[in-house]
Amino acid sequence: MNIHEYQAKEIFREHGIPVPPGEVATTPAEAEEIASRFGGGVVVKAQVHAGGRGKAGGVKLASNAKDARKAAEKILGMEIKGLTVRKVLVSPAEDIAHEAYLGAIVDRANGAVVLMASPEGGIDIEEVAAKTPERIFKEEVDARYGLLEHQASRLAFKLYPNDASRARQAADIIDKLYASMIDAGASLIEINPLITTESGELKAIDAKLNVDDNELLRKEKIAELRDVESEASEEVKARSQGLTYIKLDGDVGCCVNGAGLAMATMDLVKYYGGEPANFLDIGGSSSPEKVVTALEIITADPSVKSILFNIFGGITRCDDVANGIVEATEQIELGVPITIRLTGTNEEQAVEILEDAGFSAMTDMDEAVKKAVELAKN
Amino acid sequence: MNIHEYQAKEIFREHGIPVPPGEVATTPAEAEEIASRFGGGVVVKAQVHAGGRGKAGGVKLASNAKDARKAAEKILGMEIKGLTVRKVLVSPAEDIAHEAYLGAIVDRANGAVVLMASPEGGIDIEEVAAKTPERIFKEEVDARYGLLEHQASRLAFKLYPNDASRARQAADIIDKLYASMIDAGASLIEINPLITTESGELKAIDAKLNVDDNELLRKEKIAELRDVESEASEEVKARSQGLTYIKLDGDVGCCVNGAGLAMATMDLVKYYGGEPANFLDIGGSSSPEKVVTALEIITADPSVKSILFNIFGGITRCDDVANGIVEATEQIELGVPITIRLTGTNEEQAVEILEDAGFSAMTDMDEAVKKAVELAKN
Amino acid sequence: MAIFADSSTRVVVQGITGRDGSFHTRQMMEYGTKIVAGVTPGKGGQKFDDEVPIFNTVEEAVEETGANASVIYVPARFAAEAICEAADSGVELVVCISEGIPVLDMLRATRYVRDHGSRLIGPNCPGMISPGETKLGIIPGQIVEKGPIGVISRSGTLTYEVVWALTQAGLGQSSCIGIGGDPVIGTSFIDCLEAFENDSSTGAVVLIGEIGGTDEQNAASYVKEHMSKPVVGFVAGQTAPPGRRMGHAGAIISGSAGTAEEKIDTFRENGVEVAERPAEMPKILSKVMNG
Amino acid sequence: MAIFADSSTRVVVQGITGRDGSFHTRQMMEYGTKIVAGVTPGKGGQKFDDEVPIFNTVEEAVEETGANASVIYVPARFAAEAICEAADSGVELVVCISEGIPVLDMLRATRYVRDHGSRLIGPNCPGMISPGETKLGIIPGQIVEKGPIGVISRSGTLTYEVVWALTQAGLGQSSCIGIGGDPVIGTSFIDCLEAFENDSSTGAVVLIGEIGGTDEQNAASYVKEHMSKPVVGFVAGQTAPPGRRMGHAGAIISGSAGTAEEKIDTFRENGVEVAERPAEMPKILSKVMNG
Repeated sequence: MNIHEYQAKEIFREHGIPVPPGEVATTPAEAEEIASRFGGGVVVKAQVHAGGRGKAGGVKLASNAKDARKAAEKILGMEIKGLTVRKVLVSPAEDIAHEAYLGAIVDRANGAVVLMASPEGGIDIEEVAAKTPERIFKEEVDARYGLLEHQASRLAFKLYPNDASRARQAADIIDKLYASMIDAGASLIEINPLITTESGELKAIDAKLNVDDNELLRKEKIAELRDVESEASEEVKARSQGLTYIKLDGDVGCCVNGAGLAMATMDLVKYYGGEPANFLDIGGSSSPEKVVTALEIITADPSVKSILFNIFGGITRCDDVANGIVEATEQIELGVPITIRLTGTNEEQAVEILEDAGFSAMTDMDEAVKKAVELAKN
Repeated sequence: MNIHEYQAKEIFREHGIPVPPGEVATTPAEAEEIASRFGGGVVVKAQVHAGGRGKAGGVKLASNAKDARKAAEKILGMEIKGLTVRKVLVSPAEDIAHEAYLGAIVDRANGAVVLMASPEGGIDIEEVAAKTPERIFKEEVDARYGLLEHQASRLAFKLYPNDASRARQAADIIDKLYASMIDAGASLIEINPLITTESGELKAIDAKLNVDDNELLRKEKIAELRDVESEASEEVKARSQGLTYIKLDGDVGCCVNGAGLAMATMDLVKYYGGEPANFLDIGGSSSPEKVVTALEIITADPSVKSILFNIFGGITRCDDVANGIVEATEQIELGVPITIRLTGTNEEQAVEILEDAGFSAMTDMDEAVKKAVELAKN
Repeated sequence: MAIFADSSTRVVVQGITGRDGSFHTRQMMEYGTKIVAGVTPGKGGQKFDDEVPIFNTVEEAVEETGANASVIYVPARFAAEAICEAADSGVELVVCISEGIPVLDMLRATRYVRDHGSRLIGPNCPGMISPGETKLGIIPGQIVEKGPIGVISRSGTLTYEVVWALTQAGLGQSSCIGIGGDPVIGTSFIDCLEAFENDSSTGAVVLIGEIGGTDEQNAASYVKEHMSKPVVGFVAGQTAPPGRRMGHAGAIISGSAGTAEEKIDTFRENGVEVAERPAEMPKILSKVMNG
Repeated sequence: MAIFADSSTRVVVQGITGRDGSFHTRQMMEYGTKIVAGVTPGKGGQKFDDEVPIFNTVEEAVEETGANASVIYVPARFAAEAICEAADSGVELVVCISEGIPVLDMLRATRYVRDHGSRLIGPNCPGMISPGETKLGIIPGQIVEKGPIGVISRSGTLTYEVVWALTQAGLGQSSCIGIGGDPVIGTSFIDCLEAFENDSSTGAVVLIGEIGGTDEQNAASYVKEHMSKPVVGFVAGQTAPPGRRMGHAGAIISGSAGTAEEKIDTFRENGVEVAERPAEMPKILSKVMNG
């Protein structure tokens, strides 16, 4: 789950990481009011779950409250990577002497949290990683011990080798960043940039925090941070039924059980000359209701020209899926042709159910995909 | 550092371990008042830093408030192992269906905290350990992971294999006992007995908690629990100067640098037919002031008939010790003969200082001890 | 022959009385798996289906029945602890089916398992099956067939798809291992490759990967350096939208974006042939095994 | 020859600019120890006594100077962390002089050191000296003499007393190791016995124990089973009041009260001769070495 910058900053604040003040506005008037309270220059930043916000024009400096209003007018309602900006964060502009990068991530290769720091902050850190990897310093955290003080200190002294005061501030921030990560159940946490002000203070100017979805059950306060409005509505609907849905650009609507098979199905659509309209995993134990929801979501997408079901019954029972399809078509007008491939657990019953309802079912994946692609072209 | 039962119970309460109510009285009237508020039978227990409290008569049942007053009258002021009882804990008497034992200790052999549980509680657990060791169950805690839930559960099911309800309560208590140990910086923590009431509830009826002295600097709230009144006053005084003093039964007052050498010196006193009056370690970096305090404590003990200094100068400078002796004898009337053995760092200067002040100094440990023992016999 | 588990493996089921646990225990027993014990704290002393003794703790189950492998079906919030309990009780092979375990929990649990010298498969995986011998997990028994192909996969149903294609083509399997799709898992592709290389009953290996991470790339290098047996790969996710899972931050560490394209290229560079479709797998396998 | 450290050992001092650290660094340098670096966070780039480079971290010190041993003089509240830092930086031998470290911290630190393959001596110990070669810690250089006796002790000044008695009697030492008096320490009697057994320059070993715990008893069994070289023991605390340290709870676990009497008996039962007084040690040593 993604949370907004202003939410991540609130978590930072609770953990004692120095963060400049800031307030959220949903209207230009609010932005002006906040800016006039802060006085002086402010920065207005789109709160949206998409990268490349700056390049897209979602971050603007304003030298006074009037300008802040204008900036907010431009940013609010803007679309960034398909998501509409509904909130902006207004913060006082900071004097910046230096920008560094601090981050932590679960590194699957080592099975460990890895802390990263670079004196080249503020810019695209991936570029630093690609071009000058020696400017990115790392500390791997042994989960048995947690982050040890000497590791935080070591990383901090690599950032600021000749400045003990900043190194000590950084060590403290690193320690608190790691604590924030653990407490929030994050799989990724970043401060970019971590600035040094002209007077030598370190501050977190931007904040990013991705929460491991598996943590949400036990992290109630974090789960409440979900901003449903800022997410695609079909994805929200899918999640509410335990489905995973991601919208894509094609026209073959896919409904598959299992993420791996879903991806392989999409690949096969492409292989046979089609374009998948979505990724949709109905998961393991699929009830008829899930299938109904899945079909509702797929048919609501106007670009879908053909629907493809691909089910390999293991835990998933093919008859459940067949019942779901029949049920759904009683409630919804599909409007586009449907191709159904089912094999595995209770395959025979499923075929019977479908044929009784006037559908035909296939057992070969390639054949089914080919047909669905063809149907989308007509 | 030892803390009292009522203090340990307060720590238990803070961690959610079920503990019966209880209040501390310092006078029989207070005990009566507390008992009458509780109503019904109470138990009155001496709060004193000594084992074998029960056998010594320091724990009494009282069926009403009047009896509680009488019990407190008998217990308050009582001497148990040389320590005067100044406080009693008054608690409602509990109905007891079963008594178990729970404890945790730092096990030096394995370098780990070991949790112990036995269904044979309430009695002398050492006896259980000696006679029926198979009735004591253990879980070793890997410090890298802390106590894992399955360990607490496993230990709990060993205590109550046929009673899931009690096992679950016990697992929860074990978990909280370990947390109490870590939070308090304890080297030993015990619940003996952990009772089961007639209605099947578990409760901690007695509580014991020894704090690692090295934790006191960072555990300020725990350090405040020290009950100076209940400790031997010379030991308190010694500690305030960074010395370690333990009163013994003999007549040769010993002042040594280093615990091992101090013990070896005491052993040698015994070997040559004497009896040490105390253990006194003046520690590593001994200033003259420490030596003055040491001599004040030793001379305040009326059973001391001869004083023995044994100093092997390493970090300790012999001249510092010599200066301390000279300084002390200017302020205090020793009243008994003093034998001084010094060797190592700055030995020559020390001998000079002592001789200038009219003392003689030896370099051989055996000779010095022999002489000190002899002087005590005269 | 097989890897990790065979007909002699004695299995304890953690969470045997739960909905999934009881269903799949029966499935495993039907397949022939030696289910010697179940564990549900508080139900010690009872029997599952009047047959399998239930214990309060894994330790007790191991002591009483000599179980040397465990399959875990407990809910996500208890699963990491169940893994640790199994390892702590001396169980050599721990197969965790449960999905939804927080990754931070798995960082500790995988360390714990390693510190105790056990092997963990999963979590969030279909488990493993050694056709004709034993099944630990949920892979449907009817789609497999005893034979010379070792199968390793990060996926669930995609594995079934590939295995079913193999079986239909007459290519049976020595063992099929679903290593799980979570970011942090107990047994890697390389662990399985090594085991298959040393397993005399295995003639070739199928490796089913996905986008994300660098496990496939590492496996490819391993194949080139250490494997004498042919390996055929498949990678799902060529059309998957980038940046939806771990984002790019993973790339800062690994220097890899983990795309399907990158993985397929690395496979080919290291002598691992790649099937473009699951259905293509049997043909390529036959080719590499005969050539 | 010597054990654990010799004239080639390259030493970094953690806490070199502190009161104790600077004093003893000079003492070590005077004795001939190769002090190649010091560490004080925030003082990196400076020099100690215009001679020894100071670094912010141990890692940097190791990288820049090739230090392979560390001596720690930092205050107790930083000491466990300093131990971990040294181990994490690849230092093979870590000698921690600092006293007053909470035992719960040491439970983690000793594990950490083991997980990183380093050796920790101490904490709360005088360190070690290999006469004529090197000194890591605070054992006075003037009381030792090169020779064939290995010395191991839980104590500080008592060690000096015994070593001085040996030196005066013409019995020089190969290495003297103060393992420390805390309940949880890095290197045990047995570790040292094993090293002395394998050290060609050592002819006999002196083992100085104390009341409390079962380390001496374990050492005695080890001597009987594994040592060809004679070992002479001493145990301080025959007259110490019982129950003042760990109380009796330790006995529930170990089944031992850890009294001096018990230890002396166990020594004798296992063929370890025991000196009743420190001054007796040279005579007994001469006897066992010649007989």
